[in-house]
Amino acid sequence: MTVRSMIETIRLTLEDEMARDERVMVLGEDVGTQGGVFRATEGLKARFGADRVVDTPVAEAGIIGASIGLATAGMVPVAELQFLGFAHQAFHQIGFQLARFRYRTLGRFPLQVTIRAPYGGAVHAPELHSDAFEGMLANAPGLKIVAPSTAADARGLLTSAIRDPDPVLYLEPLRGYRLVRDEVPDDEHLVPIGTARIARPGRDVTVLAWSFQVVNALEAAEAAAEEGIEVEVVDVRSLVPLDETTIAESVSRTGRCVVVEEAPRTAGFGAELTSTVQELCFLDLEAPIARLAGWDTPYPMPLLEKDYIPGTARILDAVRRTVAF
Amino acid sequence: MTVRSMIETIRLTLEDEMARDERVMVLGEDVGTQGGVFRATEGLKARFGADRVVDTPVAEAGIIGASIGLATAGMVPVAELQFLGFAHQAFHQIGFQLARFRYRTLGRFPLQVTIRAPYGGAVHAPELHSDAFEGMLANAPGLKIVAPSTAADARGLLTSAIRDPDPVLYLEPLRGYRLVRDEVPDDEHLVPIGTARIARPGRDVTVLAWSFQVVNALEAAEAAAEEGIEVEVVDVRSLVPLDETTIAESVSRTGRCVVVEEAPRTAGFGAELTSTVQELCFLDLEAPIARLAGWDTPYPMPLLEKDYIPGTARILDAVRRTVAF
Amino acid sequence: MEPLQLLAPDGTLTGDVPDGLDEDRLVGMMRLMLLGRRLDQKAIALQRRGKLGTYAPLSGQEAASVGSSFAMDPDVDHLVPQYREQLAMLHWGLPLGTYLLQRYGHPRGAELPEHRRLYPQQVALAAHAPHATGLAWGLRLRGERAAVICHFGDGASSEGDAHEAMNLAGVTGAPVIFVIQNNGWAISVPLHLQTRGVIARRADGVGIAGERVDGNDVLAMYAATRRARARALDGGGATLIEAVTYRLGAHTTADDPTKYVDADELEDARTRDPLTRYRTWLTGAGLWDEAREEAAVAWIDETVDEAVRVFDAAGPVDPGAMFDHVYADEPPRLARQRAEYLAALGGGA
Amino acid sequence: MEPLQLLAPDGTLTGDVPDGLDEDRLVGMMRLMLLGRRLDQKAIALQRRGKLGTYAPLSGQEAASVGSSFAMDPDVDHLVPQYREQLAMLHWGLPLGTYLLQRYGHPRGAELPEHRRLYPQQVALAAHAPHATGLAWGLRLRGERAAVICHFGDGASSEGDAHEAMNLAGVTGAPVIFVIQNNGWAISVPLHLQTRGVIARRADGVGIAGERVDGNDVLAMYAATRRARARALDGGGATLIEAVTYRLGAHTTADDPTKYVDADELEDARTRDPLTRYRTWLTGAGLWDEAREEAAVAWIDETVDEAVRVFDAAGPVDPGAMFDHVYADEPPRLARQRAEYLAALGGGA
Ligand SMILES: Cc1ncc(C[n+]2csc(CCOP(=O)(O)OP(=O)(O)O)c2C)c(N)n1
Ligand SMILES: Cc1ncc(C[n+]2csc(CCOP(=O)(O)OP(=O)(O)O)c2C)c(N)n1
Ligand SMILES: [Mg+2]
Ligand SMILES: [Mg+2]
Repeated sequence: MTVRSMIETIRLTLEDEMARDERVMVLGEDVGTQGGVFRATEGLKARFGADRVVDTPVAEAGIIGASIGLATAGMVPVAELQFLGFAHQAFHQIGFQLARFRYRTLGRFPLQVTIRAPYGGAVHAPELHSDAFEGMLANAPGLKIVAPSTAADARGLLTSAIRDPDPVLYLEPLRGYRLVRDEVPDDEHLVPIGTARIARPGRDVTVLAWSFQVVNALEAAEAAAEEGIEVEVVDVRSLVPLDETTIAESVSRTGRCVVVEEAPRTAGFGAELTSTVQELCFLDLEAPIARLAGWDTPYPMPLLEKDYIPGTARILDAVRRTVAF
Repeated sequence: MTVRSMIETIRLTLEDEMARDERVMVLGEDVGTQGGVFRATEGLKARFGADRVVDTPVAEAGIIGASIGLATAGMVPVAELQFLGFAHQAFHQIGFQLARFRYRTLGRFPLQVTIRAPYGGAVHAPELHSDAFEGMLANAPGLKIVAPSTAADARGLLTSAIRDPDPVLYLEPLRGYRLVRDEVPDDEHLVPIGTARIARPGRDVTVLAWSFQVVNALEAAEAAAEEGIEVEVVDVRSLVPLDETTIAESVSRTGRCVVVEEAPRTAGFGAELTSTVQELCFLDLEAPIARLAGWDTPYPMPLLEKDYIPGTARILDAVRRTVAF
Repeated sequence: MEPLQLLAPDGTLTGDVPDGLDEDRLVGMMRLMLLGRRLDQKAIALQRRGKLGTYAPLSGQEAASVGSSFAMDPDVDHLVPQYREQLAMLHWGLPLGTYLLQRYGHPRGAELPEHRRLYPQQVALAAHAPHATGLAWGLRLRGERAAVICHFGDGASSEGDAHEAMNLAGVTGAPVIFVIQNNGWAISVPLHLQTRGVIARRADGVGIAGERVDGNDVLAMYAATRRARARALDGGGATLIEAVTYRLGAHTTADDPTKYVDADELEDARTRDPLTRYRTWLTGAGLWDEAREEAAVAWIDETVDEAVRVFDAAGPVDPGAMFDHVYADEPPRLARQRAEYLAALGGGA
Repeated sequence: MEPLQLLAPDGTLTGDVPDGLDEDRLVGMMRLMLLGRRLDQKAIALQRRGKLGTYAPLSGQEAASVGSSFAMDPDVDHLVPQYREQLAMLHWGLPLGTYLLQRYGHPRGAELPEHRRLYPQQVALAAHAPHATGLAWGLRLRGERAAVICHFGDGASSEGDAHEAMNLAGVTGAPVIFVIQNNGWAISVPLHLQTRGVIARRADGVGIAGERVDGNDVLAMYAATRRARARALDGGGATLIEAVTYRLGAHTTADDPTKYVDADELEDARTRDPLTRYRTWLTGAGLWDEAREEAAVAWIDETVDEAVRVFDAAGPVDPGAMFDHVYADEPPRLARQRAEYLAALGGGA
């Protein structure tokens, strides 16, 4: 175990997987010589060569489309999208080609492809760089979506994603790249996709969050504890497939639930969680499930962003209201 | 009033709006000489000329992107996407350019743009032609989304959409094009965007549906009535903005709710409705809100499709279970 | 940019017969082209009887499909086809019965040959073009000596994906051949509304080789594709072949081209019929005669009838098939949905 | 394809001074180019002091921006810019203070001139290219005699949107000019990994006019753009101008180019500095001297200082601004969110 930042862990994990399996290759804008605009692929080109660490033209649909072809040729592509906000340019390739290839070929062409994309707000980035639209892609069957909030999970989920026989969208919290630091196993470490994690146990209310919002939720839980409210924070971490068991068990126990996400509220992934919880825990619910999200506006100019995405104060407030209901 | 099919009504409404306002133009693949693959624009080129009824190259992002530019030049484009399944190629232009232009220019560049797209299943169409992914776009603030289920509403909502100062995605039920026929006002008719419609009153359970699923819901309601269950069918018809008042009032009255949609269940727009209802009607709910949707698989081969999308039998079954809960 | 032509419309050979075509293969091309023409008729008839969903006829484009396919080696090379490449798909080993089942909407119609050198046909225009680039690039990375051929239409060539795929092929040196079937139409939209450019010239813009070929001349299509394949295998990278041809039939069985195709233009196009042209030359060269034509027709009818038998015998759809192959391992939520569905079936819902 | 050049790198005039450039405008171009160079320095300094977010310097590309902008008429024509076109945007009347506020992330930085001939700068690469086509097409439909100029980079030219926009411009005859700033880099990716093609040649593939121009030669850029504008206004349709230039600075203030730019290559590029070249010629032609340079510098400093004053005076952000302009009419749900937000602010959360 070594304490590492999330970005360092991602880099290390990519290196380990590339060393382990020579079919693994990395492609994307600026991933080669530059080592990625956030340094997630630093040093990989020097070690593995330009054939396995490839700077591509600026063409997101082409990158994902080519990854499909590469996978059917027997490579294991790990494509980087520089920001999730530019995944939209590749939306048809991700949601309707990549996700469906196994299904439409009756399993003849499975696609072992990982897409890495940093996302999320509060880093004072230009327009479109902070968008959190994971919920849109969650409606595309065949795609898995994971979003770690700790460095250890970053390692475990990235390893699992790369080795998964199916396409996985792996979301990295921009804000947590350097801020998040924790003990990371030095050796091979896998976190099964499809499992949530109880990040903090508590009996009064369950907060469901993923990616950087878990950090906020834990902070809010600290503050709530001082008021005598014991918050259970569940790090959803795998959006698709969803660990309904862990989630339902927690909410049934606490009887109350707050869902937190960064996307605009309407039709975000929080809606899926809310719906799932009300279906599975209806009789145990003692208060409406509170949905916290970005407002129903486009992502605002940077000086306003801290008020756009939910932060500790809003989570704490929702926790209080839910407990007091 | 004249009894008309939905497709005929759409054609007529386009013609009326083009006659009324010379800025209105129609563009898309095959909308000109051919009059649209479903005949929605038949005769328009002959009447209004090739400058206002334009056959475009096959390039969906280009069509929507150009519509943005056309709108800022003072035209009122009504773009046709041949099938919603090909809106994905234009996803970045719809969700992240079109929807945000007013916001990011502080109102300097509002975009009076309508996108028409047929969608929905059970018409034995090839792959990707039946996809119902309206929920994905509902998470893009700035875009309005409407989906009529009657010919009268098709007229009222299309007129409103074209005249709306903001971009509207107008979804047409493929299956209802010729099947749906009802009394349509001959003169100007507007249905305000953002209003739901009680398609059938009832006291026992509310079914929320839109587009062709309203037809199924009404059929199920007939059948339920024979069993003594009075179903209230609410035609949501405006997904964004949502008429929370009508919906909440209905569910609070009946205490029970079934949501029906055609998209895959996970993270579909049904999740948004379910969440909204549980937030607004929590104390009145006597049963969990039942969510009916496509299964969490890609849209299947045509011979299986009738079992993929919810039909009358599944709706009736959900109604029974919800009432019996 | 004058299209490459080896056979004049009247069937005169204006160049050399390309290397690689012995009598067998010259005759084989004729037979496959004929099969295409007759398949259209039979399939349209089946469709009218409600046995197929929509069918996309290929009449007029037989030479472009067959010439480009014969220049590849289906035992080594890969095919990434758009929806109008039934002949190329058959050449790559797709059973005709499977093809028909696909058009019928039967899940078993999605079965592809085990060799995995045949991609599923693509419905989203040009969305398969980057797949072809990636596949070819991957073959090169894996050290396999093989090329990829990818067909799409003039309409599809307007899609952003086409540009991204060809440009990426340029920088990666991927051994891929894009055959753009410029058949003059994208459903009802004629070429001059699709583009004002010369499609073959796009090659210069992205740094790959480009050729403009008479797509109704099976020998020219063969020669150009063969050259492109040699280039691809020798590390010379990708090629764009614009096959200038003409769609003689409807876009699909759901389409009525009399609404938008000028009758004179169509008549004129018929004078460049790829079948007539090739048959004339082949006959003159002593490689084709009535006996061979009859034998071919018999073989074709047999092939189609056999396919229809397979088709009819496919049996009912396995309902659970809807849930198969979404993921390698079925997640619990999906398993529950499958169970719910099967239970309801059992319950007669 | 040799780029058009009117000024050799040493400042020798090798052709004629283009029409339309009197002394005032020749000097005006120099002043705006100089402003660009100094703005980079000042903005980078501001950024280091935490006053700006990331800033994208334009050094090296002054001639391409200024020459193409001066050839248009900002009182009539429209500008649809990518993010590195601050000079063009200023030429179209954007106050520099507003530009700085934009880079700072202040909502008021999104304020555009009332004349509506200036689009917001685009961050999504090439996503604005189809807007430019549509705008130009619309102007033609509305009977306005005006053209549109749209800048983007070599990287952006790989995006599907760029192809779709240019092809659509071809078939609609839209009066639009695409200026592709080929500055050799897309962040860290050099041109030979971006494309193996000649970007200007893409024009042939989509049927618009194409020119390859020395982008460090302000006179050549002016001449080519002026010609393109005349063509556009006369119904001759769209033009693609590839400006062959070089990015002398970092991609943005967040970038460290020493990691990937070869020092010798950069040194070599500096010998083609557009400012030096133009200043040399202008001086030789008797249109520039130390006094003018000093006056220009004084004007620039004043302009920038004034902008920084505006910037500093912008005041705090109006919190409700987050909810403004989503729709013409605020839907109830959004109104409730606004109220909730404002209430929480009041409550000190
Ligand atoms: C991305 C996408 N957009 C639209 C369509 C609808 N569509 C089906 S075929 C067609 C025309 C295609 O023309 P072309 O590429 O020339 O091929 P052809 O049919 O002539 O063989 C269109 C627009 C589609 N299938 N995919
Ligand atoms: C659609 C999209 N993809 C990726 C990015 C991230 N990105 C920002 S600038 C850039 C490089 C652009 O290069 P180029 O177009 O040559 O313009 P330059 O920066 O050289 O002016 C990239 C990849 C983006 N902004 N938009
Ligand atoms: Mg065609
Ligand atoms: Mg560049």
